[in-house]
Amino acid sequence: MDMVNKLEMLWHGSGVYNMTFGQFVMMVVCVGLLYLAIKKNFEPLLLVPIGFGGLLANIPEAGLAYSSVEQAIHMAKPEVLEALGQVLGVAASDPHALAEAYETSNAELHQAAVNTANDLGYSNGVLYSFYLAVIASGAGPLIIFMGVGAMTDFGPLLANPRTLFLGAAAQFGIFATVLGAVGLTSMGVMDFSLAQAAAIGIIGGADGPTSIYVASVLAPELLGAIAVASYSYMALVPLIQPPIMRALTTQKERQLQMSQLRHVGKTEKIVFPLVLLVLVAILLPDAAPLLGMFCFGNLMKECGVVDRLSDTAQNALINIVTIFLGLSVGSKLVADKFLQPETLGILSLGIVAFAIGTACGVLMAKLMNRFGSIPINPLIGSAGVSAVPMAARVSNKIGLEANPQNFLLMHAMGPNVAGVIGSAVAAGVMIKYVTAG
Amino acid sequence: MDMVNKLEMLWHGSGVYNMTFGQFVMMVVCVGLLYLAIKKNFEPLLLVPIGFGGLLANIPEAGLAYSSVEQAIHMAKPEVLEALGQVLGVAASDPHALAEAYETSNAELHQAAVNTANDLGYSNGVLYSFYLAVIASGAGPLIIFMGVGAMTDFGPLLANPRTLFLGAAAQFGIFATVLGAVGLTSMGVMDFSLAQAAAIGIIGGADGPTSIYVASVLAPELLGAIAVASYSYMALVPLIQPPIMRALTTQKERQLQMSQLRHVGKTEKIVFPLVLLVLVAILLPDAAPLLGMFCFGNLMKECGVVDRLSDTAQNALINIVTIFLGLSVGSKLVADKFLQPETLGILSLGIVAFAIGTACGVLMAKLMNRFGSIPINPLIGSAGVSAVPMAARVSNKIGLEANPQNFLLMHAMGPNVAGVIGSAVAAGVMIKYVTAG
Amino acid sequence: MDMVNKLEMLWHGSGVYNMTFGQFVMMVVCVGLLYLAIKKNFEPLLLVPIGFGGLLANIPEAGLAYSSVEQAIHMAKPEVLEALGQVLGVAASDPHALAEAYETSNAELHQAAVNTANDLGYSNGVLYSFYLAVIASGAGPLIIFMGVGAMTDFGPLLANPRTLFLGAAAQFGIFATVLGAVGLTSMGVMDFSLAQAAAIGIIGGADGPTSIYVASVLAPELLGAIAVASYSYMALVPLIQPPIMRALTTQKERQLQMSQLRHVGKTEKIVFPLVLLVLVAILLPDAAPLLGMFCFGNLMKECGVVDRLSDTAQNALINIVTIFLGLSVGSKLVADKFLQPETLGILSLGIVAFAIGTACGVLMAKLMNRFGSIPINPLIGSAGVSAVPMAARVSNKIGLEANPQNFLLMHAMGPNVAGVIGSAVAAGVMIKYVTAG
Amino acid sequence: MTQPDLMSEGINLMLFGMGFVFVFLTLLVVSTTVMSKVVGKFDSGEPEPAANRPVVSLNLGPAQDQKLISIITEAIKQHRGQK
Amino acid sequence: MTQPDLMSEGINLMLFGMGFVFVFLTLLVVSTTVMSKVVGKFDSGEPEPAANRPVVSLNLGPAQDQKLISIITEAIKQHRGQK
Amino acid sequence: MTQPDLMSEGINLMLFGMGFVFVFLTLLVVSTTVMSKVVGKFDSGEPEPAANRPVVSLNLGPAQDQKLISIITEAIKQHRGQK
Ligand code: NA
Ligand code: NA
Ligand code: NA
Repeated sequence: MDMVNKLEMLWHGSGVYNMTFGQFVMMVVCVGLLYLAIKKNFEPLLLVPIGFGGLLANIPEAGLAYSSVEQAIHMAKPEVLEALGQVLGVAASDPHALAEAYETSNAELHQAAVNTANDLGYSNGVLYSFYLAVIASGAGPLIIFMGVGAMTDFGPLLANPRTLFLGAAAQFGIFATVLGAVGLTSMGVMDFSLAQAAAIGIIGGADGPTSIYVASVLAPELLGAIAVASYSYMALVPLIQPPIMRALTTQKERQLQMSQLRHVGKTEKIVFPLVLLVLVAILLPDAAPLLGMFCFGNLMKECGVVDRLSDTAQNALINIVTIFLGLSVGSKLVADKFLQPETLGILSLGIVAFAIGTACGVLMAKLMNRFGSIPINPLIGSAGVSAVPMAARVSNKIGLEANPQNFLLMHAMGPNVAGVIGSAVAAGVMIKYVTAG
Repeated sequence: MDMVNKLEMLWHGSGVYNMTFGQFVMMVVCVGLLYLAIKKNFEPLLLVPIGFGGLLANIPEAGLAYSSVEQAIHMAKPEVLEALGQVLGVAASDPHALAEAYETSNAELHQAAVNTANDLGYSNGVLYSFYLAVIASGAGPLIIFMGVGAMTDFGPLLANPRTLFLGAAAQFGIFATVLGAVGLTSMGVMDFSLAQAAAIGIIGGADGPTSIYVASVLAPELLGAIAVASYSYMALVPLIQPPIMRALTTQKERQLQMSQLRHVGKTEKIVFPLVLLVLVAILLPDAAPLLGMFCFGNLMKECGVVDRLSDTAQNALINIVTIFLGLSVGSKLVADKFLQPETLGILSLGIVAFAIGTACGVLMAKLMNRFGSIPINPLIGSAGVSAVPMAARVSNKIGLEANPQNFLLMHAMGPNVAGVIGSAVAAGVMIKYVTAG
Repeated sequence: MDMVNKLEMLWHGSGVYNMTFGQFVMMVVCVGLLYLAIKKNFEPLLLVPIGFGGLLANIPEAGLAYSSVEQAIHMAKPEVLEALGQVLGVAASDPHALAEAYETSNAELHQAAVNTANDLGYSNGVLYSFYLAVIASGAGPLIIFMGVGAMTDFGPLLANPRTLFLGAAAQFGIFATVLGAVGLTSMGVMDFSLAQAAAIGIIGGADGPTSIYVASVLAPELLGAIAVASYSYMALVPLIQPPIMRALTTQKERQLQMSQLRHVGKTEKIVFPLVLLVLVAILLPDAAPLLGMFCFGNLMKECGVVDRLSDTAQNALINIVTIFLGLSVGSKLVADKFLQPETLGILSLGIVAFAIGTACGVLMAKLMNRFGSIPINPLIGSAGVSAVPMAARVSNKIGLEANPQNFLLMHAMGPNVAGVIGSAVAAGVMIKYVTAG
Repeated sequence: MTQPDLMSEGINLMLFGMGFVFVFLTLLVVSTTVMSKVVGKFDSGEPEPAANRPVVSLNLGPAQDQKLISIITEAIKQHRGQK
Repeated sequence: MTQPDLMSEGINLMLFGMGFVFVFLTLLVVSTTVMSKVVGKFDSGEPEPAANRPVVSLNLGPAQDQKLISIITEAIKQHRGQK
Repeated sequence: MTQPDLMSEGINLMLFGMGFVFVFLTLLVVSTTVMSKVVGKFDSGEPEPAANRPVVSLNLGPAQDQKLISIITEAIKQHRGQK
């Protein structure tokens, strides 16, 4: 091949020559995510890696987010398509049919297609490798959940266990959204399966790793949009929640001061994760991966004899996994997967989920005040959506506006961590319901 | 499927409905392990993750410790069993036969069964995935051994190399236990193969990662019991050793003060791991993985030019691996694998191993005093079993009881680290002997 | 098998009995590398693990650096060779032919051979497993490059972007070496393919992870020699560069003081990695893995909102990967792969590459002085080879010799980091050119 | 699965899911309350030795805590020496 | 590929590669210069809040920084108390 | 393998294993002693620069040690300023 050919090859292999409009749009979207993360402090720990991963994934011809077979199909050399077509039993002339046959092939054919692609010199993009190792394996979100467990203090919850009801009520946002998603489908506006609807609903759980875990199990094809919605709306909690909280409460209710929390002993804190685990074991084994790892992290923290493990779970380990989890989620922001009408549906449903969850938490608190003896400031109900610790801070802030002596932060931490448990339980139920369906 | 069916499905999928008596017993055992680790400070760094992993592994229906194929067989849907039976060439009617066929199948059939299970929607439990990555690969114990090497100071050993003989003698506990295990088998009480006997014997080496490594190579089916015995007895060193030490020594022997150790130079400490590695290379290549990684860790520590690597090996890296190694070992505490008569045999033989090792160390010290010129306090002989640094502390404590001026700690560190080398050598010999047999 | 047989077996399995002359030579070479790393401070962070990995790899019979199939072939039991021969379709009588058939086999046969070897009880050596996970996957060098990005300050480069030309010129060392390698082949002295020549050339880029990445893609069989040359010569920069710098500059040129660098704002530093990434995306997608991860690391550092991720990327994560990357590179120092005439060729060409790169950087600076208005001290041109931060320090030192007021360090950091970008771009071009050829 | 089915499945999932979440968390309230009482009986006098836990963890074992304190002490000395 | 071909391939790769490296870095010089100017216009008055960044990072979040400061304060007290 | 075989295999393994452990560690005693003597000759005057090694490691490079010291100094200043 002479010099001119090589120059032509370089030009034909360059990004300008190959960039699709979709890739361009996605790069703008990703720069937007980075802007929000860096300048507006939108959940930067996840949105910086996700946004950058999305940039990398949309570099034309680099194929960082594609598997070896997807790259082979994309390059569309006739002899390569021919070979893959033979393996997958599809006419080689249509790359789209090939790609679909690959995705729906059984494990044996899948492996055969991978072998063929490797033999022809194609290999997995690096982001795709990260995705396999961190998300497809299921390990990444669980390890992050372990770290979150090791950072969680159940003291406020143990001091006032009734706040668990607030965490339960706020999960209504999840199920209302599921209903919304199937409703849109019934009306013919969108086309979501029940599994997809369930994965979308979990955005309302306001819990990043839970969302990613559920999406990876029930609807991996929607993972990018769900994760982006989940973290974006968590960052928007200080904007979404206050109007709803103000609308549903009176000035007097907001001024209500709560009695100081009792002291919680060390032994209680050690035993609590075990009690929670036993309940999970007895009632809902499908929630065992998520809540099991969460309880393990919390036990490591509270038991006081494995501080070096707990510190690593809270620092080096969770940071490492966060980097690769973020990049892996970013790999799902490739234009042809993300720029779908479904994404708009997911983004709209997600914000509705947050709003409903917030409202239900507040209303539940008001209901409990009607029947219970110890008064609860309804502002802490909104913290039941989780979004730890942002939602609890919002409760505190609105409380202080109404009454400068009204420090609700510690009281709101109870429903806040209850919300984490609640959405993990909801995740387990949905996985059970959908996969058994 | 209607609502009632779904409720029934949830009930039939719940833990209460499915819990076997064995699982209940194992959960109690695991809570016991956690109690010992947290309240009694029994080697908590390993026993907390092992105990919690055991809890997770025994959650009914969660299948966290099972491979995809084991889960498929456990669920026992007729069409699934049929498909697996065809792949493995076994009648589908008998799940036990299927499970056994899967375990003994060759690599190709194994892969085919995995493919079938994956196609039918089953995937590996998360603890099983950890087990594959950390233990079955062999990497976990080796990385921990590297970290232990980076934490080990060979100074006391280099100041008095003769203490290596104490580390040699104490390994008699290992081989006596092997003999015990084959003896029990010959008598028909137990049924251990030579490989299993060797793996059990290594408990007497009082060295956690070595035990796990040897068990994973020679008898993975006994890994859970061996690891639990190993770490439990290491924690019991302060109870097991003193009576034996007192019984075998006179008050006068215990009062013996040893001369101060000479100063050991930096270059000696740098060269020592290389000398040890060369000896391994020349004499016993089968010990190369264990002792090679150990020497590497030690060289990183002593050379003084890669402190950031050495620090990571001693902190973040060893902590991360410890978390997953512990959970993986815990995954072997599933009821149907752990609640076997063999486990009782292993636990009984393990404690005998510790006792014999201790006794031989002490007796060797007395023997050396008879022939050598520089006197050795026989109390430091017991430290030769390893169990670093607990056994050395026990020597020091008993020494102080006999003579308040008698500080044996640094003297006991020599045989203590010699015991680590000794049991790794013994591990290499046994692996060589058994796998070549 | 009786006792005598067992002793014989141990003797026949020992290192002394099996050690080849090549293995002995390589152990001496590796001890030499460790000596240079520890006593002479030659890039110890990589050369300590590489040297030790090389020691481990050359332990006779331990097979730590070999795959399961290579071990099976090495043991050369007739029935094993027979089985492998049948799988690979080669006569079993010739182990060399078998080994070659295995290496050149397609993915399916490769897997079949691995299955056979596993069934017969052989498994991957631990260093080989590390190699697969860290280098063959491509992940290791990229993660290190991310960490390097998180440690890089582009401030000096942004203050004086023209220094990028120095970083460009110094890459001539790379391509001159490629020409040298193909020239030696044309003369019949060596026998390098174009891919191998390209991988050798990258040594001139003076950038460890880039070298390892390119070698792993284009010429994995030369990885050991290329990595050793790369890191050794980087350590020799203070010896190689000064004579060349002095020969090409006058005393007056060396005395030239540069004007102080302007202040660079935070926003510029945040936007720069994105600008660089966009250029890569537009022009050279093949450099996207390397420069993408590099820019990601740098963005994490500069954005200021993900400090915990940035710290982990710079510490725990890069340290962990460095340990395993070093050991993996060491695994390529097995005698039969390293002790080849090609290695001598690589070592000779590598040092020429460094010298030419240095010279071109200096000459480019002189050329720019002829045409530009703001004077550049030509001594900073040599820093364009990268070898961060050693080369910049050399520039500073020679500058101070000529003029005690002449602090060039910050000025030299511009071309120094430009050299990192330049060699990553060169890497991308070569990968594109060679793999498309 | 036809569209009306999907809708009713969604409603089922909602009723079912919220029901289960409430049942689960109610049981958790009950067991937590019981647990707190039981634990309270056993270590009633426990004055919570919070001060026993190290103030800084930093991935350090006790030995290194000592080191940290010693470097701080050293730093203080140096700091004073500079004056 | 015969040997003469290899030689010409090598020369091609050299010309081609060096050319590309220069084109790429020239474009980078241009875009960086433009970028710096554009950014300079937007946050001209930025006095670079370098002091805002924490002095020590140590993988600590802000909470733990507090702890570090408190242990230091404690150490100082102890140090004085010893005298 | 029949049971009596297993027993004799066990005895073999014991004799064999203990023998090897002793041989190995004896050789290690010898080579260590020789090594110490050889090394001792080469750097006899070495006064062991233990003080050269940093007191705190904490995964920090030298630059960060500086930072640690500077934050400590800062903390001391603040601490005094509070009074
Ligand atoms: Na939630
Ligand atoms: Na031992
Ligand atoms: Na370079």
